[in-house]
Amino acid sequence: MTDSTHAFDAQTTVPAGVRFARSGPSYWRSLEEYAQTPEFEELLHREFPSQLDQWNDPIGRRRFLTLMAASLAFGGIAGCTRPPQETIVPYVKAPEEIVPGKPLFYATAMPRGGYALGLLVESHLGRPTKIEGNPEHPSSLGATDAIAQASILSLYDPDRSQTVMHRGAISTWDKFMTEMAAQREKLVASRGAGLRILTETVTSPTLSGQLRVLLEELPEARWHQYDPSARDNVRLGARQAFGQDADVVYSFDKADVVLSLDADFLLAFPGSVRYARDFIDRRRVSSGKADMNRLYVVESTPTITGAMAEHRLPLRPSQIEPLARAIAGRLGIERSASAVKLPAGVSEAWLNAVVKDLEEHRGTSLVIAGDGQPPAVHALVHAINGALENVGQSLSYIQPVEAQPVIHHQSLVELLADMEGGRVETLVILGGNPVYSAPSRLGFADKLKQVARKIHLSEYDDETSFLCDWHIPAAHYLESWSDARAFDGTATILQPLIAPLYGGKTAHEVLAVLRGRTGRTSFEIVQAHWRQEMDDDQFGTAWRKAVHDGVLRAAERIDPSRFRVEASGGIGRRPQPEAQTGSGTVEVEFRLDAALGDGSLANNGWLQELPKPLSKIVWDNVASLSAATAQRLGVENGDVVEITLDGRSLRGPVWIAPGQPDDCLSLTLGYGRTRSGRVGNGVGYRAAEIMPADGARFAVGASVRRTGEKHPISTTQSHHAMEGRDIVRVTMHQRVTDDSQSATPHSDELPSLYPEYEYTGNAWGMVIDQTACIGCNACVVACQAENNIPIVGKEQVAVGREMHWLRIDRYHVGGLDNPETYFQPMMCVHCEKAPCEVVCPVAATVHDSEGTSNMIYNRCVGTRYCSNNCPYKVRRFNYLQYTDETTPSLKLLRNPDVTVRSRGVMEKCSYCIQRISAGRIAAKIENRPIADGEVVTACQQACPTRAIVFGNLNDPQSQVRRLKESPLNYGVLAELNTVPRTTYLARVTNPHPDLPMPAAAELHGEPKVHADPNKAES
Amino acid sequence: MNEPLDLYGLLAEFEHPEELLAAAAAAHDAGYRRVEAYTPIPLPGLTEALGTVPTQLPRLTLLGGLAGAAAGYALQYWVSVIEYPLNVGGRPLHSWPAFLPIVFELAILGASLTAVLGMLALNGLPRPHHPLFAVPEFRLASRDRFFLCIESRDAKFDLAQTREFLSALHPKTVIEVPR
Amino acid sequence: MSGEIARTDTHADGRPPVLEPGHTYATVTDQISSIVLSRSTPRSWLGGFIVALGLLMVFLYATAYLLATGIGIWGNNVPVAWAFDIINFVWWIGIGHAGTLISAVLLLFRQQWRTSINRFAEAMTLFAVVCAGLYPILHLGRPWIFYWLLPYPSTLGVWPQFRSPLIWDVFAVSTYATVSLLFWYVGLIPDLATLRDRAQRRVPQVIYGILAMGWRGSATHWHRYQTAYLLLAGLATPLVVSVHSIVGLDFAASIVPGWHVTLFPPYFVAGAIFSGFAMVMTLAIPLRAVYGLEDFITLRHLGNMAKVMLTTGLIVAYGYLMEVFFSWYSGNEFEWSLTVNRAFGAYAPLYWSLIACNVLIPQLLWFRAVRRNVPLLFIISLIVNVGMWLERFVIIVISLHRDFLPSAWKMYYPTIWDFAQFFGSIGLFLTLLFLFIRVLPVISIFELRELVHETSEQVED
Amino acid sequence: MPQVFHPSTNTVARASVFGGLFLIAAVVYAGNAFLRSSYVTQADVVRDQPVPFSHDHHVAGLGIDCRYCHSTVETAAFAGMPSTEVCMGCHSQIWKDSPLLAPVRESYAEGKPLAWTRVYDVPDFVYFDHSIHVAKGIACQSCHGPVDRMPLMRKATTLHMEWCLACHRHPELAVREREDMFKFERASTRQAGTVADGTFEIGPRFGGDHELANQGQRLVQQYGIVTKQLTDCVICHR
Repeated sequence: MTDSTHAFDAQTTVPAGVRFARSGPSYWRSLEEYAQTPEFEELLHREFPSQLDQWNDPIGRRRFLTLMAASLAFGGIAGCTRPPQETIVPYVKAPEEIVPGKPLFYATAMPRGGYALGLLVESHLGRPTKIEGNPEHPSSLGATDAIAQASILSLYDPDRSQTVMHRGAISTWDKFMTEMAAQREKLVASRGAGLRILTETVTSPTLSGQLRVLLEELPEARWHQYDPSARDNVRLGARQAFGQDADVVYSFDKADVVLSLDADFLLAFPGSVRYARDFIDRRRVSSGKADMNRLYVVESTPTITGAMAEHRLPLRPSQIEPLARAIAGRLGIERSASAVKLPAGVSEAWLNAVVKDLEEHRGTSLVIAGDGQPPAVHALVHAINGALENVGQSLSYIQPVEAQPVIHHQSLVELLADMEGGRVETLVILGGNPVYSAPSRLGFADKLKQVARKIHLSEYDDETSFLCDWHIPAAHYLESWSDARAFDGTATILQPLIAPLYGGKTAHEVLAVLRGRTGRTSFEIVQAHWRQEMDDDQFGTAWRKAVHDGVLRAAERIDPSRFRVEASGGIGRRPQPEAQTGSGTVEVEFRLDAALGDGSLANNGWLQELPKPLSKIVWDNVASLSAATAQRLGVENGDVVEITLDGRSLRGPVWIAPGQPDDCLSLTLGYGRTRSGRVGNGVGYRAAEIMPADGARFAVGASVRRTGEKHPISTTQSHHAMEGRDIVRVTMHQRVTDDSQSATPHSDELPSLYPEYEYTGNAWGMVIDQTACIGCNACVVACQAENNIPIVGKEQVAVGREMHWLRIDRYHVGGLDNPETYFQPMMCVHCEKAPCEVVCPVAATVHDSEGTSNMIYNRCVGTRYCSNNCPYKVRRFNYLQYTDETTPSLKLLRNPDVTVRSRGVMEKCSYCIQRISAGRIAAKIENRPIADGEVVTACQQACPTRAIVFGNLNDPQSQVRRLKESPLNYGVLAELNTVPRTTYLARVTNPHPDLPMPAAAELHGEPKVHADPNKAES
Repeated sequence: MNEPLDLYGLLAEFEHPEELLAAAAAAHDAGYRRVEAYTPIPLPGLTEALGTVPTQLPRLTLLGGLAGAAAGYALQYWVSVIEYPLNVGGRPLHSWPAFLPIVFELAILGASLTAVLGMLALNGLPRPHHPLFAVPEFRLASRDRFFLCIESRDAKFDLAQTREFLSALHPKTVIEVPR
Repeated sequence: MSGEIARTDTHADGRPPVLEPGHTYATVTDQISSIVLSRSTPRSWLGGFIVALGLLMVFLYATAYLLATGIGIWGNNVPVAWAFDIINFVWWIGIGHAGTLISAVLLLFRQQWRTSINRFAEAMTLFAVVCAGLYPILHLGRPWIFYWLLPYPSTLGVWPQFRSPLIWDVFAVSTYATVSLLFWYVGLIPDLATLRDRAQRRVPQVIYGILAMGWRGSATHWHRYQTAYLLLAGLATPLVVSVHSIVGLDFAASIVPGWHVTLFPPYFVAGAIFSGFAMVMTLAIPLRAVYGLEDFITLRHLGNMAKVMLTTGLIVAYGYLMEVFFSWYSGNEFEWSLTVNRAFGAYAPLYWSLIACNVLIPQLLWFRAVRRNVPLLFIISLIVNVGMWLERFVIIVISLHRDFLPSAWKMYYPTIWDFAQFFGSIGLFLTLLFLFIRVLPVISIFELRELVHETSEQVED
Repeated sequence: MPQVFHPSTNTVARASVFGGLFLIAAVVYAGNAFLRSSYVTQADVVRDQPVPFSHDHHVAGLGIDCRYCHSTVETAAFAGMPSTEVCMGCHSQIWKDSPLLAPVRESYAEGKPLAWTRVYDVPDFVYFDHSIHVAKGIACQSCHGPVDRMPLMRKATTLHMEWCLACHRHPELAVREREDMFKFERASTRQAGTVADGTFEIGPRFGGDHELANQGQRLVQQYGIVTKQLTDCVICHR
């Protein structure tokens, strides 16, 4: 693998340019070296997150040795020992673009549910260490989301499958190729009869190209697609509305009024990262803009989108279609009788306000339906947007991004029918894990048995692989040459950052084998495909540019006139999958998990330990329900219930979600894996167990039974009220624009006994805009990846020892039935009068001359006094050896510029001091000041909505300085005179004048301003 | 002055403190200067009777205390202001109020050590070996007997006369203490 | 038979005597030194020692596991980063206050009754300080570099941070340990001489001889000796106050609601004396029973200690009251919500049992009958010990588990290792104490002889 | 009756009581001396290397510039170690079959890198950056000593934190003119003297020399060195 590393390092990949020098203790930890070390062999079979079982680990041999070591050290002997002998291993032939200590950045993209998110990946000496967004890429604009940030951990996951398996025995790629060669004879003869290929959503031009050619060769063969995150309803809705396939691209930057019908567009849509940016940019009043958009959300279980809404309305999924119909009725589109009657829980006032607002904003409004809603709702929404003249304005239609748009569920059902009918001899599953993800009712596993030859390509030896004859380890996307298209059709060429660590293969290579082109590398395949697309004479440069930029071309918008929905009766009323109906009284909905998605990354510790945006639960999925329903069922948090839907049932713990509609349980996919790896196995329940057979994402008539069992659930935040304390300040748009005194009722200026420190030179500070923070967690994982923050496991979180430097506090205001929700990212605020520093007996935490509060790990003895004296409780302590120092592959992952902390040491947010240092050194070498925006913290860089702004307070031109002067700016707990360097901008909301203002806005005893409608309408 | 070189002194044993006090006074009046009394308990007035000068210990102790305090403040000032000035939570480098507790503790420490070591030094302790320990009766000096010893190096010492003088004080016994 | 006879059968005021009548220099000397020298080891001593040793083993095992695994074996977390470790530290250091106080302060006030109890009170102090001193080291995340808290010229060129109350602790506790040791040892010297002279076999003669430093009771020596002893007493008195004030500052100097209380230093000192006397009582009562020392540790002693406990107990109660009052009067929302949380929050039962142990039950000591009822005194002293431990729990854990930002609020639950470490340290304490009883005079012999002398005079004149 | 103790014990006893203090002092002193001894610090100890490379010969003898092999010293944190290719650049012509160079040829032929023993090794929590030091006038010699007189490589200092601090506290005593960065000077050419605490044995030594001291101040200005910033913990620890 050494040579192959060279192969692509040297010639083919194209660095996106060096940012700045970043040195580290392990510069020479290059792959070359690893290839030779025994660790690299061990890497294949070593315990993954050893910290998970650290807790119950008995005193074994290792313990005893540590014990001896510790007691020796205790005797002070450690003081007299010499540091271990280290070696330097230089290259034999140095690749020219690699400078030890300077990271390179390569453009690529992460395909998720088929859709690409454009990325720049940081690489140290050929090992990717950190993922950033690609500023050039429309789906990212430089930002990322939590899952993309975490995906780098999966790259190094030692649980990924490492060898080709044949009927449970270790085999080789060559053996596979020879067998396939033999098969191919027959297939060609039978024109491909009995050959079925099952993929996930395919947007890759190359892959679809390969498939088409294959299907031309073998016309009897069939290509099926099944993706648990597929958006069948959206597609059906479009077909019903227009009789043709089309994807929608929303332009939130043009929308003043947004109505979401169960659509979590800030987190769960392809393109959510971009949508979040555009949506928030229309709300940012701190940046002087006068007007501000308004968001109405109708949804079942609370989502971050709902949390951002001015007016949120909890409704059971099944009640949303009637509401949509009613709205359509008010707008004079829907003429059927059913249009008039309102679902329970919707007030006339509410409906009128929404309709009024929409009508007043023709062309600048936007109505969105969620993936979970039935096609009819989508059809209605198309009609409504059409009637409101939004098409071509706040949304536009494009040719489908999917290479071959299908209804995945139908496609799967057809395949299963063929399998059952014995018409399938060879089934090639390229990615995906249908045995786990497909609804159990479809009986995929059983029917698979009737297939003679089953081939599965996947990153893990998972549930599906287990039932297949051939398992081919798949290459991680950071190891692959490929391509993919984004939500708006933009194509990106994926380039590998590293040679496959475990010899993984790509779908391209497997298909090449099927076509008898054995041994073609995916590089050749992808390049060959684009050679056809691009004009030949400039191909070299064009290709280099495409790979370098990571952006190829967007799909052009289609003329809106082709999308008209005539006003009629019963839009979308046509033969459609009926919601599954059982005998029970409760409604169940199924959605992708906010942290794990569809579960393909279930073995990713960062995601498992990522607090869910609202419940803050880690290492579990729950059945969320409303307080009232819980009371009715006589259950409380953590009680295990049995949920039965039409004969099938599952057991899972319940969790009360404030704002959840009554009589509705929300289950999340992605958990209950059995062969995901040591991290993900046996975590949570498997929702697909009872999913309806018709592919609907919710069903009425489920019944719930108490089992009496308890299931301990770990959360990172157990208290949800602000206790009337001045923590998150909320104000109304009218107040901000009327007069600028609003958000800060009392000034933060306090007298101090101490003389002021003069901070000449740089003075680093941060401002967090709470209007912009959507609580999406991208920053949390970004921080974890940048700063080598370990995970601690469920038990330790339960004790209260999670290590995240950055947490997103979530507060509820108002009743349990439908409270307001506020997010507040909380990390070290770098107080100028830091209480933590004064109490440290060894000066392990002090200020530097630029005003950041530093934590010097190697000096820390661990008295934990600083944590006690920190009013923000943002310090984290290594109570045990949390950092996994035994798994070699994880050493490759670590950021060489950040010290890895050991047991017994305090740590906290450092303002990414390693990035500050790098920027400072770069500037000092050139004898120039550091430019604004030159130093960017990891959280800031990841944030989709640019809610976090970092910079030099002494630079009058800096953005952070300007924000600090905003009337919305305030310091949390500033009354303690800690003089925090990180301050917050009050959350601004823009409620409809006819509807109640947010309760939180009244907390600070400000007069209830009832703004004049004109202002609200502007 | 015929003083036998192999003699440490003459030891008189008494049963009651009052007798010893009287004897001590008498010996002093008789002009004996190298006289020492040995008692199981500190007897008020005994030193006066023997005409011993009061001790310097209190002054030494005071000096010890001052030294400790000075050292304490000097150390903290030097470290925090001169050697490695650090911005600790925005507090002044010379945070004198925060330095006082340690100054106080070190003052006490210095004084106490001086008091104890000074006492031992002035008393010429430790001295596990001493001629008196050779006298069997002397073991009772730490129980219930009171002794008066006129040492042979006393200018006025004369074995015969001194023995006579002591016996005149009606002791229980008079013992010759070998050197 | 020679020497004075103590004639202190009754006092004018009819209070019980500090020394039962009929004792002479000889009798007191013989009776007490015989405990160490001749008398055979009592069964109760053996039994107690074995129990203590067992607990000590628990302590050692827990400590070994702690060093090997990290303090994660305890229940501490964020926000409750201090729990049993510091609770135990403060509890022990508090107990370690009675000894020096009894010897020093009562000496300065010329309280005869101190004589019979100061010796083992001082010993108890030392051993309590030993236990206390271990916790600040063991509670460190990286205990093997505890010496970074000491100012020494390291190759790092960095020094301790003298603004931290923890550094004040280092100096206060080590000074206190040193001075207490000196005070105790100086007090021992004449008695060691006595033992040397009374020992029959050579080995004890040599050992006690070395320790006695050749003390021979000369008048001049006695003179300097008493000066030094008085000076030490004068120094130890402010020291003892300063030490627990500084421990109080560990909390008062922080900004945690419930810690940031200016009242802490004085009321920590009062609490320390309170718990210290309780512990002396807890130890004295069995001791006098087992070794038949009723003549020397009389009801007068127990009664006086009870009175001291009552007084300090009242001061502590006043402290609790003021805490509540100030949190209300300050109008500080954080302070007030803490007070409410103490009284009605998750840990409320502990708070109320603290009030019961430290405030209500000690009120029984108002009654003479109670003060003369030895078993009852024993029980009350035990209750006060528990109460003082609870007080530290209330102050440390309850204050930390809910401070400023509700998002960070967490519960704290101790683990089995927390308890092992705690009861283990009691084992360490008792082991040392039993050894002390076996090899050194538990009551100051020479001072008893003085007592015989003085009491006899009192009647004469 | 016999004495319990022999007269000599008096002296012994006094010595042990009053000598105790001196004993403690002695132990502390010895401990410190030990920690700074080259047994612990490995200063001035020659390490075994796969190839007995002589800086003396290459630098002093042939006059090869430091940057020829340590090519990234001005641009990156890591000064850079020459790839085998670089060695072979010359040694494919000269000394091309010297047995000493066998490992080099082998490495080149088999593509197996040479594994040099680290001589200057700071702990993993210390982040040293060559480029900034060179840019701000700290010459190679300041830390690496008279490399041009080292037939075999050795560490010229303790690398103790106090040693780093000596310079970071008084950059004016260490900085040099740009053109002197890669030169090696004999002590004779400059007047001898030391920085305050004596741990700063190498680097320019001009304690008494006012002309040079002023020059140091001037350079500090010119390079824009913020002296107070140099002792920030995070300048080296992250």
